[in-house]
Amino acid sequence: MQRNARPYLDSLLAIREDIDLELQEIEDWNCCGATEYMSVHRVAAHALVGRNLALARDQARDTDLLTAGCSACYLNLAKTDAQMREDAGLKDTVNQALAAGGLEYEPGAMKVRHLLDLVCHDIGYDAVKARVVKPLHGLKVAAYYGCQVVRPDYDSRWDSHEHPTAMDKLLAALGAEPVEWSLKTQCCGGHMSVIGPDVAFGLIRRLIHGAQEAGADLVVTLCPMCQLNLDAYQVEMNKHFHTDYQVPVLYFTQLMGLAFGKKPKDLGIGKEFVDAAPALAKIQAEAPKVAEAKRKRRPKPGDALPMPGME
Amino acid sequence: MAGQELIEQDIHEQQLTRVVVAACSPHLHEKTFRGVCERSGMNPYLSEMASIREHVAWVHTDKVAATAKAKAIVSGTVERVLKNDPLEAIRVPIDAQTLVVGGGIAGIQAALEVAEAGYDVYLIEREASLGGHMAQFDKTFPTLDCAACILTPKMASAGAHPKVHLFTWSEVEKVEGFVGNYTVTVKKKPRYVDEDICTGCGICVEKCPVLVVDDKFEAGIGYRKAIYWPFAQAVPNLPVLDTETCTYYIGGKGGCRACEKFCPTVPNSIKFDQKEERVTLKVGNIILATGWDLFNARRIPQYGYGRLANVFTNLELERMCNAAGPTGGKVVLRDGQTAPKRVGIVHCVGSRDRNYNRHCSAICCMQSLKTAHLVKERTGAEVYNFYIDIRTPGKEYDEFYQRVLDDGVHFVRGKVAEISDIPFDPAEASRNGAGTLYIQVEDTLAGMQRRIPVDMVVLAAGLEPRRDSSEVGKTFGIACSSNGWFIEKHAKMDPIATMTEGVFVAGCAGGPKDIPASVSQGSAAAARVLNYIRQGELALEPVRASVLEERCSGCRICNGLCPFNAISFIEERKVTEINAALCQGCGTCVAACPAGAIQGTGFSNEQLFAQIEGLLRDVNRSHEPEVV
Amino acid sequence: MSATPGDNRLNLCIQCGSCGGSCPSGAEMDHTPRRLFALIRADAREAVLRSNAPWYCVSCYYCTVRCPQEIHITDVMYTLKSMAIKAGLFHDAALPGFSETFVDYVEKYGRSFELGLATRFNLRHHPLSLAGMAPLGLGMLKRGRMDLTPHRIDGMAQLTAILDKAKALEGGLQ
Amino acid sequence: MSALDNTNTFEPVIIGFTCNWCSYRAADLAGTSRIKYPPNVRLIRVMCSGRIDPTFVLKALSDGADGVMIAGCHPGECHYLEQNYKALRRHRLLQKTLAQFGIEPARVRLTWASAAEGALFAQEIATMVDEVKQLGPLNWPARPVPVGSVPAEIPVLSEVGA
Repeated sequence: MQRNARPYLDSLLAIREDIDLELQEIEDWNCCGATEYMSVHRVAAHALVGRNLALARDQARDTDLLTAGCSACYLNLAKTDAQMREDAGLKDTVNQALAAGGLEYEPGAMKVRHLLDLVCHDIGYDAVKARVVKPLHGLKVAAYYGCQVVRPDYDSRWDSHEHPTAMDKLLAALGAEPVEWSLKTQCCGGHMSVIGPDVAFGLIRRLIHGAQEAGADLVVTLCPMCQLNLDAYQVEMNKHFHTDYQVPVLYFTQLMGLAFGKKPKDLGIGKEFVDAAPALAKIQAEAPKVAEAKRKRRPKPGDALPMPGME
Repeated sequence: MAGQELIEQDIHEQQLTRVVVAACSPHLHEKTFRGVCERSGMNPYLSEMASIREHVAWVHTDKVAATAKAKAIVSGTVERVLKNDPLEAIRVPIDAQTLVVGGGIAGIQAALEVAEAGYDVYLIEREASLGGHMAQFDKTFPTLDCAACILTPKMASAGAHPKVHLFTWSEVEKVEGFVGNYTVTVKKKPRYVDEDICTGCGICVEKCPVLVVDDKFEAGIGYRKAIYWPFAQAVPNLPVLDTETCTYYIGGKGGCRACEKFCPTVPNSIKFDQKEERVTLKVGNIILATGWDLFNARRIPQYGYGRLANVFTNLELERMCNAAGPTGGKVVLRDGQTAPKRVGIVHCVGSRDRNYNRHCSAICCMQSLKTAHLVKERTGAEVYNFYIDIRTPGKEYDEFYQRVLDDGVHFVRGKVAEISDIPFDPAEASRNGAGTLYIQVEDTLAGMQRRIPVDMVVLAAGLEPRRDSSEVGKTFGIACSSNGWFIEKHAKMDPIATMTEGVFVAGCAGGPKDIPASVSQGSAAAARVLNYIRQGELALEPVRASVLEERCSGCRICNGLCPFNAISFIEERKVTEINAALCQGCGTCVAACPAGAIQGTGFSNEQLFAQIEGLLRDVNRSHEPEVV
Repeated sequence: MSATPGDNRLNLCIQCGSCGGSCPSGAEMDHTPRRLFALIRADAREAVLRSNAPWYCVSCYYCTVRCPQEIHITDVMYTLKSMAIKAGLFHDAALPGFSETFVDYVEKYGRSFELGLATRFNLRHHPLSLAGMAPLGLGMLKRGRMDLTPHRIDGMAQLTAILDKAKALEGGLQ
Repeated sequence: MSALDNTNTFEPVIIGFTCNWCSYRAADLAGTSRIKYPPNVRLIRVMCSGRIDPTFVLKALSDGADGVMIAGCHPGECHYLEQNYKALRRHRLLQKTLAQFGIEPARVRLTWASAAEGALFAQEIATMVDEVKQLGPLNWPARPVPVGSVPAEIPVLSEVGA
């Protein structure tokens, strides 16, 4: 987070006191291997992650929560923990490898949680709402979850693998208006942006176009990789397709910071490739007139057939 | 000479006093061999079966160990049978009245068969009318007869038959007793319409100002009033008032009352103060035909049901195709006007998928083929069926598939991955126009990923057990399998009966079935019940507990143990007594009695101790510790 | 294959294609996952290990959560990749190249290093496209979002020991 | 002969008490489904797991069984409504009592299997056989006490029923 996701880190540090979140960085963490390491050496990939888990367990002060802001880091930590729990043989092998570095990890010792999960489910929407001083009224946002936070979801932390609602609820708590769109958990292209840009550009265009069609002023992400692909590669994608999409992509922590009244600069806003300033200018002081409250399904019969409800 | 005759011959020639048959599980042939003994003049309960097929031959591969186990089982059974006492079966009279639960096609068929034979039937239906799911259908496969045309006469016969006593808008609350002698408590929900006075003229429905979406009969694509008929051909032909939407009830019993005002009967048929009623029925047998629930397609968010307007369920399409339905039989998009030009039908929605239901819903392939045919016939649209396997094993079913192929319906072999309203790229968008839904699928036969643009999607949602099947099962004392369908006595040889004597299952309550199979099961269940009724009485296993008064110390440990209230304490003599009619023979009290005063016929301590000894006769006890 | 969690589920595959249909890169694959499973069953080892499919996998896990037979498809893809590298059979040298370059950085520094990763990967495999991507890299630098030099973790010796041991153990498992 | 010497070849004998409605039928189903499991368990059918008197278990163990399996319908699915809960309570107490005899609790296993769970039942048997193999042959601390002369413990056991 120190580098390419600098704005994510800055905004998180800026809001942590507001949401009563005490963070402690694992000293001397190593890379989780993303999806690449697993492709080359399976056991070593788990050992790589195992080192982080073991370091976390050894360094943790009064907590067993281990949080990650990145989808891949989160998934790898959760995966190694879950697979070591399920597979005694793997647990054994990984621990033998860790022993070579004087470490050991008992699976389950750390509860691996994504940052969004902690904010939504532990801190809670009400606590977040209570800290809001500048609600994001008038801002239409597309919550984008990507793949690896909600899938495969080893410990059933989310309401859906396909159409989750946690971040939408969080953004609504901040006063913004989450738009309904179908691409919430579609792939951002992952590493294809490097190894097969044509594939990635197609996926990025679809996401950006879909968000724009749904009426979103900006896309909100929970992962540095997704942010990078949608933001930095949006510019490349525009060149590739000769298009001119200008959909800014921010982290949910940055929007939390704005709603909590922090200065945009302290939240790393301005470091994005697609300028977020025009979108953020839409934030109004007043809450927009809410469309009439939802009533029990009793539409007037016209020609149209009634729509089935979501519940 | 057949095996049974051999045994009979041996009993006579060798003057046998006990018989052990080492063969299959007693659940299969215990009755058979007891019959052999009885025919030979032996008490049938002096025979036992040793199960060396299901429990040995079919499950073990090590022949030496399996043979040793088989010998041990035989030895245990021989030791046990020596301790068997001659018993008399318990004879119970069979009440000639029958309870049928569920007024769908299976239940109607069962009730009519029993009634036609001249016996009284109580037909209980939870909804306000008979008919079940079949009443919602448009055409029936493979012949395409109109469902209403073949169902309505049956409903009318059941409604009019002097021997069929109809309880609609009612549920069974409690069942007590045992085969031949059940006492059933039925809850009649208030209809707020007096059944005896109402003539079914319909003025109340006409005058009611409240229009709401009809989620039940019209599957959510049509409307009804707050006071309404379940549907046009409802039996009984009486409206029912929905207090959740009626202005009078919502407003805290004030206002409106239009139905009452315009009701022409004297006295007035509208009864706002009608209360729930309870009726007690005495019956000898029970047929459960409680049907199924539709899989909730919202559980698969990637198919978009509830989110994307033009994604429909198969049940919505049934109502849409029906001439009496909300669109008058026109197949249209959610806007109610536009006929679709491209329609995708997705098979196996919620079926054959470990994330939802593992079972095949059995009817959706044929139903989807029927839908494809009807949509093609009515709109001329291009129709795509997305399937994993096409299953058409019924009579004339595959011929129907051939017909649909001939219609020019497209078949894509692949489980649909997702349905999206968002085009992949601008080219796709401009090719297909706004409002297109994209069905993304791997065409497994072509070996490529495809995105097929359509205007309308029909999801073939599967059949699920009723959401309350496990509670209903408990009420009637029968079990559900792990996936929720009622368990039959034997999957092949006795698919109608259950483990509980006198309780039978027909139709989809036991698993997904098409209409012919449901009707057959309704008839079969009736035949079983009529058989019992004609016998007049039934022989039950004489497995019962009884107290040896001279041994009973009056400690009362057993008193709280019986869930059937068969155990009572006689204050005068300070002993416990067991009512044989109420006792079900579980033996829990036998095991609990510290004085050994409770006897369990058929499973006595002596029998079980002997069996344990016999089972362990071959055990080498050399591992006993040496005494140092 | 036996080291993959859930690999023994492969014989449950009913060839429905929900994996191939769900895959964001399904259209680019020579064989969809479904077809790979059929090829595995047919013992077509070389065709499987030469396939580009595992390399196009973006680890989105759609196939895994949608599979009606609960086959851990994404994990199987990882296994196929490592098998292909070991067998020296892969469709396009560029694809495993990225993984190997990435792994290389992790093993040297303990962390990944975007500038080096992208540069080295592209120099090796797409020298011409590097120039096109340069503005993106410059943009990252300008915004303080990319390091010019890789950062090496302190416990590098420890990490190396762990990874060496793990690889030795993994080798032993084969 | 010590237990350690014959763990590899040791084949335990286990008596399985099954109820007529669920677990015995699960065993039937395992048979009709041809599901394979180890031949070490010999079944006795009773109408309900509630019929299983703790003395049956003691009898089996003292007559040479290395373990006893008690199988009933799943909690809440008892054919006799709730009698399997009584089996559950007795089993708890029985394990405690046996522990006082020096007998490992794993030798008396309680399990649930519905009539539809042939595969689960077979799996349970395989697991138990493995566990008892690990434990080795049952070595009574003294010579087996003939059943009928253990009354000291029996009143305690019967309290569970109350």
